[in-house]
Amino acid sequence: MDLQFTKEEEAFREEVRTFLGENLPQDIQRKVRNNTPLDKADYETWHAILQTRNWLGATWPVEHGGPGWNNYQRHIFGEETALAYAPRLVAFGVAMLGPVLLKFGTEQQKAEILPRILDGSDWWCQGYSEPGAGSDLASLKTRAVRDGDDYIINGQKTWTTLGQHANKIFCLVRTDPAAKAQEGISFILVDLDTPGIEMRPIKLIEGGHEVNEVFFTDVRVPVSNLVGQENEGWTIAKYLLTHERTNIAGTGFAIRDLAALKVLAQKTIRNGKPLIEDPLFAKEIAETEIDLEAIRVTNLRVLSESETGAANGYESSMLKIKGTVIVQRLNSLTRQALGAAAAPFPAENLPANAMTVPEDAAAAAAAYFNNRKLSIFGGSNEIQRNIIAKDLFRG
Amino acid sequence: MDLQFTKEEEAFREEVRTFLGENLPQDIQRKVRNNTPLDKADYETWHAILQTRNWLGATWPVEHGGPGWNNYQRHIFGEETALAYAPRLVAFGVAMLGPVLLKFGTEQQKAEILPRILDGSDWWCQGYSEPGAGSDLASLKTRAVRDGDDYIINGQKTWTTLGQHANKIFCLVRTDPAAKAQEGISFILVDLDTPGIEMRPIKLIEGGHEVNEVFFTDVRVPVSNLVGQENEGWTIAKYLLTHERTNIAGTGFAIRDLAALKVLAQKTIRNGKPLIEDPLFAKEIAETEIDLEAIRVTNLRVLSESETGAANGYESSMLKIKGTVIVQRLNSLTRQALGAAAAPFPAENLPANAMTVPEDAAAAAAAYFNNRKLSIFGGSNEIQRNIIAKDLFRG
Amino acid sequence: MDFNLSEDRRMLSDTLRRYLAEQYDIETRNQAAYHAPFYAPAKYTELADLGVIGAFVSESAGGFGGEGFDITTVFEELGRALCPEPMLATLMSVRVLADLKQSTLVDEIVTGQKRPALAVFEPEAGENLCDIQATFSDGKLTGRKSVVYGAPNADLILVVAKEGDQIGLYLTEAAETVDYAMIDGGGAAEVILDDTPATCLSNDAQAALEAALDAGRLGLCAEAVGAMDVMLGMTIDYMKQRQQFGRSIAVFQALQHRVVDMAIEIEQCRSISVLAASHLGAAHSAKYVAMAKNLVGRTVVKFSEEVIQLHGGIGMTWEYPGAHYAKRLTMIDHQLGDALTQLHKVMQAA
Amino acid sequence: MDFNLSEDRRMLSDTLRRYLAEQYDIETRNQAAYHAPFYAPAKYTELADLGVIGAFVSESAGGFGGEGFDITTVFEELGRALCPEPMLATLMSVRVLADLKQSTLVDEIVTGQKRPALAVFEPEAGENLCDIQATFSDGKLTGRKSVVYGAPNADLILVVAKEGDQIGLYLTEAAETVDYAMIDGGGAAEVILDDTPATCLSNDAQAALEAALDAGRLGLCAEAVGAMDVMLGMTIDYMKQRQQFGRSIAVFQALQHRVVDMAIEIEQCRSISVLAASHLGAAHSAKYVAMAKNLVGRTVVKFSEEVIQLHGGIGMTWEYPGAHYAKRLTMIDHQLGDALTQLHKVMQAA
Repeated sequence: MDLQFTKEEEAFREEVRTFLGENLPQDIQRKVRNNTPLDKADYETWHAILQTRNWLGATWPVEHGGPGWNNYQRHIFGEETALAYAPRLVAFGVAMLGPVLLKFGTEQQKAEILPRILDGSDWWCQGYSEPGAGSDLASLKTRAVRDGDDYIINGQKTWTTLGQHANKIFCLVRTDPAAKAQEGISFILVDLDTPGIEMRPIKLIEGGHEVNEVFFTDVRVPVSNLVGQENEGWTIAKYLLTHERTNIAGTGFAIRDLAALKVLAQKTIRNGKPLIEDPLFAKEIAETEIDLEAIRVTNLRVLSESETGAANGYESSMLKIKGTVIVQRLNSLTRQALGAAAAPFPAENLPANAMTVPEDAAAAAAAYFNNRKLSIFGGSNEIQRNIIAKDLFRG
Repeated sequence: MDLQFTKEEEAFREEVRTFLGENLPQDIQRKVRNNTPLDKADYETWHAILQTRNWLGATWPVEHGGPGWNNYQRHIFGEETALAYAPRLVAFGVAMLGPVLLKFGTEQQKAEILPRILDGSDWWCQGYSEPGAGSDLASLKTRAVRDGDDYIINGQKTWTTLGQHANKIFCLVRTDPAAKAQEGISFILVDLDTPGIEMRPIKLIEGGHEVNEVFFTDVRVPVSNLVGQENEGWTIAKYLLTHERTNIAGTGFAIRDLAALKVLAQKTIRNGKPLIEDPLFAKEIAETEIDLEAIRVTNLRVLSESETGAANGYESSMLKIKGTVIVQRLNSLTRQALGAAAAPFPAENLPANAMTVPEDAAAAAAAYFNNRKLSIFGGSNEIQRNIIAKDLFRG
Repeated sequence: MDFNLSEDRRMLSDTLRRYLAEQYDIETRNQAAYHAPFYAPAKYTELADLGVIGAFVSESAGGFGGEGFDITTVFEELGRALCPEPMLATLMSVRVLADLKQSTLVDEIVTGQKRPALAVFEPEAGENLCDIQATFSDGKLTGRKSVVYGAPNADLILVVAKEGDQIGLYLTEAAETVDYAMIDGGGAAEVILDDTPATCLSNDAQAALEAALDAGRLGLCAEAVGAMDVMLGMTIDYMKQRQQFGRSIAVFQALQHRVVDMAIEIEQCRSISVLAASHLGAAHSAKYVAMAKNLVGRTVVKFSEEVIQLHGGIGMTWEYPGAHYAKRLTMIDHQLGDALTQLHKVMQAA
Repeated sequence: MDFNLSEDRRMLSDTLRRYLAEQYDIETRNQAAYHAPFYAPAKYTELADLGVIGAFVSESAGGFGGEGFDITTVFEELGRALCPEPMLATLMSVRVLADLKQSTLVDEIVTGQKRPALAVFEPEAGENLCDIQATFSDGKLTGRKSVVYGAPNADLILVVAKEGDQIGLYLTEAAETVDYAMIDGGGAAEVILDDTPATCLSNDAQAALEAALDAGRLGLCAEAVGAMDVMLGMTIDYMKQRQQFGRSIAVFQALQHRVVDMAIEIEQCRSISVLAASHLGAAHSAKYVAMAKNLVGRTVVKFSEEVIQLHGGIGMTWEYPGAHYAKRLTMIDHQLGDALTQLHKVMQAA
């Protein structure tokens, strides 16, 4: 038993921390801290900065321009970037399509597409969910019909995150309508400039625009855009869903948000004294901190097992459920800490002299509502429970 | 809107209270307060005392020896007896078989059996559940086969409460094995002295003996012991399950136990001060008190609706779920309040100078474990949720 | 014992339900709720004409209601319709003015001629009126009032301020305000007082204010019950219609049981609100109101989270009406003292 | 980073698991646990022979372990087997004696020749040693010690008492005890001291005692993890086998999801226990132990309630092994400070 990171890992952490201190632009950091939506340019700037160190393709092997990190390093990098209020990486190109192409892509696809992900030429988005197929991907209906050297795609995708900034989309489409649910699905790459594609914004509960609907009407895509074999899409989708498990628990965000909550509860005066001195509120903080300490270790246990290949299939579901519960509870406590002052909307509209709360807490209620998505997107917590139940009750 | 009881109802409450003050034997009251199991004689004594005022058959009409109370009076009586630490009535004869016979029994059955319930000649117990049929009564397997003027019964019943004191049992038995689940069941009365019956105690989690298994081997029972028609048992069982809804929420017990908990938390020194001054414990008490205030009103709302015939079917399920949650939470807090001192077992074995807690709290942990039954017996809370869900999601 | 509304209240309730259902489809509601002045002035006046404001005060004070059940009757309907009109501000204002015998102002408010807002809280003064720092002297107010409900476009702002140690109520029509929408819709403002001229209505208004705030809390409880009732129905309808894995998600028992628990809690909230309404203004009024607002506060947050979760992605969208119900319900816990604050009051009263 | 047991500990763990599985079927366990002396003296000695007690202290103090992970390794196995032997008393006693350099006593305990109990708490003195009222003067102890684990049949009773303001540790073999079974099995006693002759082991034992109590808390956490692990498996097996409405109840999703939440919480308890074990005796040891005991305390109560509920009537019976696991788990929260008490420590340390 040894819960310490190695000296090398600690040195790596120091290196990441120093890099972030020196290179994370303050205006971007401030937006992240204040829950202000980032512009497209902010993401591009940040990706380019990371790429100066080959840190953008965190899961990629060195020969394709990645840093060649192990699980622990990726974990440390994720934790440190969260703690520093760096932007979340836009995962679709780097963390999703990249690994898929590395495993299933042709040499030509790798050569053409991978460099454009790293240098920012392409912004990929994801076409998985459909209005009738959210957590239940196997029921998707978007059709791709072979026509000579092309497919013709018709259908609708939804929940396409940051699609408004993208020029490319990777999709799951049904290529064999006769096949059983999971079969007959293919994984295909589409240029968003292709005629017949329309992207419409979906406004979220708190007013933000981060997801979209994408409509496909007779969209013609060359067969060479297929990744892997026709009707092999489900295999790829499953690979993708289970591939990237680092930071699934979001402990970096939780550690950061807990610290910010403590500061806020210290500054907030409630009933004549700092809120943090109210034992009932302090109880909530302390319990959450304990839960967080536990999941940090759970996370490390899973990391260590997956490094040695001993990880169970359902461990990432466990991290997802408990991790989102903790982050959401912190969001909720932060919202709660503001009392009546949580109301103004949008928070950034208020002039400085009329702000009701510290700048970095102004959007706390919006952030709380927005983060209800954490337990819904990426396989809802109910679906995760089903996955674990299947394992527990098997045999 | 008027949440007040009428003057007549308040006068009735006063009458009950005075009666209890003058007539409830102190040794019995003390046992109830201390969670000491009652003897058979205690129950018989208490029933006889109530019968002096015709209060034993609380739901019975006057002409059969009942008091002719309305819902509110039964509610008040239930609450006051709980508050006074009077014993719970042994329901099987008075509250279960009695109403069944009044509705389904022959004149002869009424004339023979009802008076013997009220005068204590007979102690009835219930033969419903079977090892494979708990909440799922329709799957019961005990068989009654017609043989001339008799039935011959074979099978096993379980969870027979206080069967060790009984001389009679009413049973659900399968009379038509070919019929579908709920059909082909009959309701039959059996003398426990009949050859072929064996009663075995079931020791409960906390060590008490209040339930039993009953084994039937070729037990011969006259056909005249049938209540209602052959194969009509399910109708009777349903009538019985939905008939007696007063006090299903157990608010009287909750009010009583909350008051006792407050006294205990005042007396208990934890970390150098009375436990009740610990805001974290006080929070639990206050929240439970609020929940209790709410269910008291919910209870009155249901009473008022059932008095006017407007009650929904699922309201008693709601009262059952929330009522047991509240009582069980109070049990849990009482157990918790004792800290390390909750351990001794059985609590009454300790000499007075070595008691670790006040006499009335000594068996708190045992009572807590025993009362886990509340959410299991009488249709588990999961079954109650299914009933409500059926109503909510109908159509 | 009788849990039915009186004939008058049932009529008001029916009228109001019909009116609100006609007037506030979700687009109309959102248009009013999120754009200045964050309500629909013409509809506010119509509500006054329907007698909504008159129901808040007793006959002797110029209305025709004034009891706890009058308040809950109105607010339950407002909650059902997710109505953005600033009736909370009006309720509290007209109650405090009636208590202070300001009959002219009461009449103007009841008839809808003037719309008031009550400026109580400050950035560092929440529940406890004694913590208020705004001051009145020489006919002028100085200080800062925060999140004043209904202040945008209000005709009158009633400001709570201290003169010496006494908590008084002052009327101003000249305050500088910074208006904004609230995250759940409806308007509020920061009110900046800097030697702002004002009239003293009472220099000893603490008791009247506490009572008015409690009336507001009771209104919020009833509003929450109404909104939850509607939201439960919407959730069940959605679950029946939503297909997943080839079946309506309404058949999944794990989800059903969660809906059942929500339904039970709505009834508990309704019961505790009825209890608080029956005690309003009588002995232990403050304690019962605190109990109600605590239970409602505990419930609305969990309820809204469950509602969003059970809807999946749809519940996260602005387009879906339920999202706005969920926001409103959550933010009710933020108004006039949250569950934790109320629990402290209950604990102190014990 | 490495979450595997060392070779030595794995051997101890395997040996212990085999031994306990052979020795403690549920009838044997219950016979020992609920009848005086509430354990099985011969087995206690065999456990000592297997090295269980030696694992509690370091080599320099006469054992061959003494680290946090040695404690958790042993107690997880004790928990799995629902072992009634009074090892908690032994653990705390031998740790405090080792700290106080009582090497003769340590040797006698490690080898199983003498069995100790540690008398700390009093009817009005729980977690805080400063509240202790028992006194030592002129070679004699006076006071009352409550719920002294393992006291029935113990060879040595170590009594915590004050001489002046100082908290010391005193050895007596002459105390009057009232022995009893605990509701979850195993023995304890009330110890009545009335000018009882005793030997002073140290008149400044507070730090050593706090450390020993923390070792005990860590042991309880690991015991809970082991017991929950077994209980989860029993529950799943039961659900698969139990038929209702014509189906195995394991197919009911509402029940499945509850089991999943239980499984997740077991892993959380395991993690926090590992964390506390890794810090035992180092900086912030007390805080991590309090965190662990808090999370375990919160979890065991809910876990036990769920286990009983999911079993239906069967879980309520004495005959069913799971009932005894559920009682043991619940009562772990009562030992050495419950979740609430631990939370106060965490809040104070923050």
